[in-house]
Amino acid sequence: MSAAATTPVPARPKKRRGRRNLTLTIGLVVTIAFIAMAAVSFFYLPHNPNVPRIPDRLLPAGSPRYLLGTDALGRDIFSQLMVGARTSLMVGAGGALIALVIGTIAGLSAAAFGRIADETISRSADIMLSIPGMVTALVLAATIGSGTLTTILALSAFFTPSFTRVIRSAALSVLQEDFITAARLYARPTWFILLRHVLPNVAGVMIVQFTLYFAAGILTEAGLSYLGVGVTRPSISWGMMLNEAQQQVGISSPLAMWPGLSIVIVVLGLNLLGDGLRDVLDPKLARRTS
Amino acid sequence: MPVYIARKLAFFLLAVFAASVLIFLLIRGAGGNVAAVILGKDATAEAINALSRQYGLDRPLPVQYFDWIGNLFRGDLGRSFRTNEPVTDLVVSRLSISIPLCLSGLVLGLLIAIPAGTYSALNSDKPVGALIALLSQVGIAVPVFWAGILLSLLFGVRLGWLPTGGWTNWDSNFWGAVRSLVLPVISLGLILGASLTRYVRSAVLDVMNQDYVRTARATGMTRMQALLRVGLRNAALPIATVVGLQIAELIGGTVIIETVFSLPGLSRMILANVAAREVIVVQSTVMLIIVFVMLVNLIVDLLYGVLDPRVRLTR
Amino acid sequence: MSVPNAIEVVDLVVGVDELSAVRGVSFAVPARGRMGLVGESGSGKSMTAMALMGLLPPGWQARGRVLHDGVDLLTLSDKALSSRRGRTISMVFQDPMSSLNPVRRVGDQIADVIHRHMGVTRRAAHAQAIDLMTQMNLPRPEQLARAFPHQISGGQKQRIMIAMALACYPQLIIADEPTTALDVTVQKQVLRLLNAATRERNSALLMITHDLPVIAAMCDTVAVMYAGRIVEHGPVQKVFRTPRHHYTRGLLDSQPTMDNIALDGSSRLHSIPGMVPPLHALPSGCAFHPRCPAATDRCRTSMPEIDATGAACWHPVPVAAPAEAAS
Amino acid sequence: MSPVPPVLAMEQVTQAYSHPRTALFRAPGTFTVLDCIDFHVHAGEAVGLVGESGAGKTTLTRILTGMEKPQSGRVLFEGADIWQAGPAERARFRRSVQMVLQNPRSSLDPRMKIGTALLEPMRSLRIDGNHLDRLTEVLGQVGLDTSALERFPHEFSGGQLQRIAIARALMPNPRVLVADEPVSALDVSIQAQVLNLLKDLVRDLGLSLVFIAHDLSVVAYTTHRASVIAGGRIVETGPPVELFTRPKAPQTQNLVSAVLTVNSGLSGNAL
Repeated sequence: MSAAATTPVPARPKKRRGRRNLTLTIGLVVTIAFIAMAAVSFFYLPHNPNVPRIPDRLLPAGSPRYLLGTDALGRDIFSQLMVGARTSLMVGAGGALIALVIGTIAGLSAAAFGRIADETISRSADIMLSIPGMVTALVLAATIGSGTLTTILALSAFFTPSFTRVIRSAALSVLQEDFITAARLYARPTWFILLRHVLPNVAGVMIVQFTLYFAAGILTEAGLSYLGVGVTRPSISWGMMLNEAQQQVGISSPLAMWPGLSIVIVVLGLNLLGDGLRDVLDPKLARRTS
Repeated sequence: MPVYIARKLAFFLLAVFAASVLIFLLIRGAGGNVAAVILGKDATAEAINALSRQYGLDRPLPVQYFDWIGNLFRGDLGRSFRTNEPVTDLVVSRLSISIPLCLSGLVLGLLIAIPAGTYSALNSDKPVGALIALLSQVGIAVPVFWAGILLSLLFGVRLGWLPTGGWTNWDSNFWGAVRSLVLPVISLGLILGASLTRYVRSAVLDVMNQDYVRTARATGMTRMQALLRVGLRNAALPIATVVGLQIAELIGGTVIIETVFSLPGLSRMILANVAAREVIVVQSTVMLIIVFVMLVNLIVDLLYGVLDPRVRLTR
Repeated sequence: MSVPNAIEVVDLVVGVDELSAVRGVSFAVPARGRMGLVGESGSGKSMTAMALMGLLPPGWQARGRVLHDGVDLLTLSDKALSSRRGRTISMVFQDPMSSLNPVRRVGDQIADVIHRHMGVTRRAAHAQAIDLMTQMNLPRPEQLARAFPHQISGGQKQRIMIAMALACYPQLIIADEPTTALDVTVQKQVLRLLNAATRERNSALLMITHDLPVIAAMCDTVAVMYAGRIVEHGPVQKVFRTPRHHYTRGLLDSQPTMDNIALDGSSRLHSIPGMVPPLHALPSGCAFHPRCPAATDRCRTSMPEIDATGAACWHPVPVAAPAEAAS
Repeated sequence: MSPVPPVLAMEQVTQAYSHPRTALFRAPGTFTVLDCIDFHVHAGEAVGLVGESGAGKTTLTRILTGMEKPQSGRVLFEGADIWQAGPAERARFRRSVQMVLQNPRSSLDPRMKIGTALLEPMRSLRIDGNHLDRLTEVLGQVGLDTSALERFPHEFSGGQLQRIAIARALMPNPRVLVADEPVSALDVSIQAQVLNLLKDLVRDLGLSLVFIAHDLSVVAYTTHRASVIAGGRIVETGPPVELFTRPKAPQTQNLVSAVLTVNSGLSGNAL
């Protein structure tokens, strides 16, 4: 027919690229700084964050040897923040990752394996969603004791049902596409369709959701540790630092500033990253929630 | 509608049952011997056995489960191992703090989110809309306890307007009780409002792009009229769903805020009991909270049915 | 001028950021006149309609003049425009499934329009709505008025939409692909209704569609749009019988209807090669030149305007060779 | 009746689904989507299936292509029941019956290069041979060149994508092409291109074509014989010219009278 038939349609210039890029860039910079801080803490810390030095207690920020000062027991704040970043990273990313893996498997199964599987998985997710995450964490803390691992478990139990729902609905909309019908027509089995067609098409959603739940995980972990049912020393958490600051010196102390600010900056950074990625990876969703 | 109600009721009952089994098994299964957990690491075998027998912990699990559930239905939440006080008595006075706190927080959150979200959706291409969106992003990133700390720093310590913590009973000093709750409610409502704003904004954006809003404007409604008479009524449906889902998070926030402001509410009681390994008390109170959340969700679902004629008239 | 115009559009440009979907369009629909605006997806026909109604999506801008009832609609505030929308100018949309408020009874939705514009009581508005539904050939109007949109069929929904558009005897009614989403057997009934009801109310009709037979059946004049511009404009009889623009001719010849094909499967349809260009990559000169059989260097470099032939073309189709549609 | 069995046929196919429950104390009802359908296509023949939405076209297509098993009745490929067939015969059926779907944007995986997508049927159906030659050949048949292979679907227009979808269906060298509303999502000026292409393929490759549409004229242009389906039944079958000029069933008459043409419009008697 026509010779020009394979001329590709030129790509459309993206509107308002600037603002989206800004969101993405800020998010990326904050996230990288956060991960770097956590990574460096394994090799180098200005001081041992768990060893009290009573003579140096409650030094203000900007003191000669202590960048951000010391707490009521003379422990270096900045070193504690670095180790806290490590905890946030591990717990937030760990909880979100477990939820991502289980939620993806469950969500894809619910979408692809018929009504009974769907009803079972979706209703179980609904039930789990109405159990407050904090409550799960408390019960786990009461029974197996608090700690980093318990916190990760509680977070993943808390996030899995939401992940399942998001992945299920994303997968359902992919499964409605005609290329799935085509694949079924030439006899591709369901597992193949899920891996080769559905998974790549929901990957954007998965990455975005992972980032957002990573952020939510950091917040929840901080809350649990603030209550004293999260991580325990020698691990350090930003939430725990806030708790100690409040208990040891009262809320008016500037000690309550640093960990709180750290949480806000990192969580905001991750959320911005998630939103930026959503614009790039998942335009359908971006239009609805941006 | 009858089928819809029946289905939602059945699901509610199933959910409560499933959650109770889950909690029961989690506590019995994950923690090992309950009596050993309660008595701590140093307990002797005889002491553990004695306690087990006294509380019937040596009976088969199903028997213990149905015993527990049966008692729950009669309003008996069990007794504390240490003080032997009935849990029900402990709970009731605590609820008089937790429930007003939680519900006022929700109301305040909605009062912030609905106007803010709607306004930012309508002005999404203007700086004001972007500013609200940014503020809500920041609000989402602020941990609720930090918000509480900052607020009590400002209004409690610096300005001295409101108490930074503690509690007077409703009976002894009504306005004192109210004053104690103001800062906690504001912290809770602000943070909840921030995340709800995002949902309201996207729901309104979504609805305002629907063909039927265009029709409303094409037949003579101004943008504002279309929003108020057509848009919000339709946006209420997805917002109701989100509010239902946020209840679980709200409970988490309430637990933390009670700690920040040293309010002797239900969650403080649970925390104390977690620390003291009062397993049965934790089990019963936690179940109580779950039933509360599920009940709110049930109400939201039924409300959804009333709001949406597609549900009301066909199913 | 003997007949005032229901609407007159002068040099309309509609765009967002640097993209223009409509690039300088002028036409007029006389009072009680019936004009068709025909084009494919991306031709700018729907954006033209939205600009006339003042219902462009956020970020889109319209320039030019849209004269209606003695005012330029593009200069009016949302409030002033709202008092006209549904009263002097109204619109029927493509998808009746999603165009009605799902949580309000259809009778109330019609009554709302009457109540808003005609200054009558709710009760009277409701009675008029029922009356209107009867005129739209809707069965058992009292009962149907109490139904919600999801309870009635697509054809019924579109009749409700037409009732809402006609409720206040508008000077102009714009119909944007009003039958595309409907079943084939319902399409003709809805067109017939739209045709009769607009005539009875002395409303002018601007019919926007990709469907040439619909224009032929409903309209007196037609404007053919391609890539945001009108490429041919004139009386339907003239334009469809003796098209002067190669695009119009190509469209007519590629219709897979009995006009062009023998039913025994022996005939072969003419087809326009290539594809509709996307907005951001419009060809230079005449936007149709890459697909045009008569294109020359001149077509590639300079953009033709509509001339005495009624077509915007440097090398119009000779009149001596009538299009197959007229044979 | 010719002695050679039709290449693809359905005999007495009936399919019913159950309604969702609408009342608390009433059993959910069932509704019949297809009711005793007989339908066939011979080698090299183009047949049409016309009906309104909800008439049962989609279900018929799914059963005809073996994607759904009928509750009663048989689907025959070269005279043998595909649901009784052994693995080898089933594999041959799958290779020989290919489909073109309505929406070209949706029928190609946005994350898969055109080259990979075109090879998918060959890989899945385990067809050996020099696929590169086949790719070139098939792309030529639909009027595209091999530069398309390394591109992703979003780089093409709707008309081009429909050609690619047709190319994918041609890859396993099928005997029957089932086209479900292949032009209704395309622009008017592109529809004729795709219709002509399908017609050429039937003529040049000796393909059988099952063409499903809601528009009687489009079917008349492409096929030798057409069936009208309404309410899950085939109400009339015949050459398109017969259906147009002497429709017998009332549903056919409705479809014929619904057809608008430019000429009838210009002469003022269309509505």
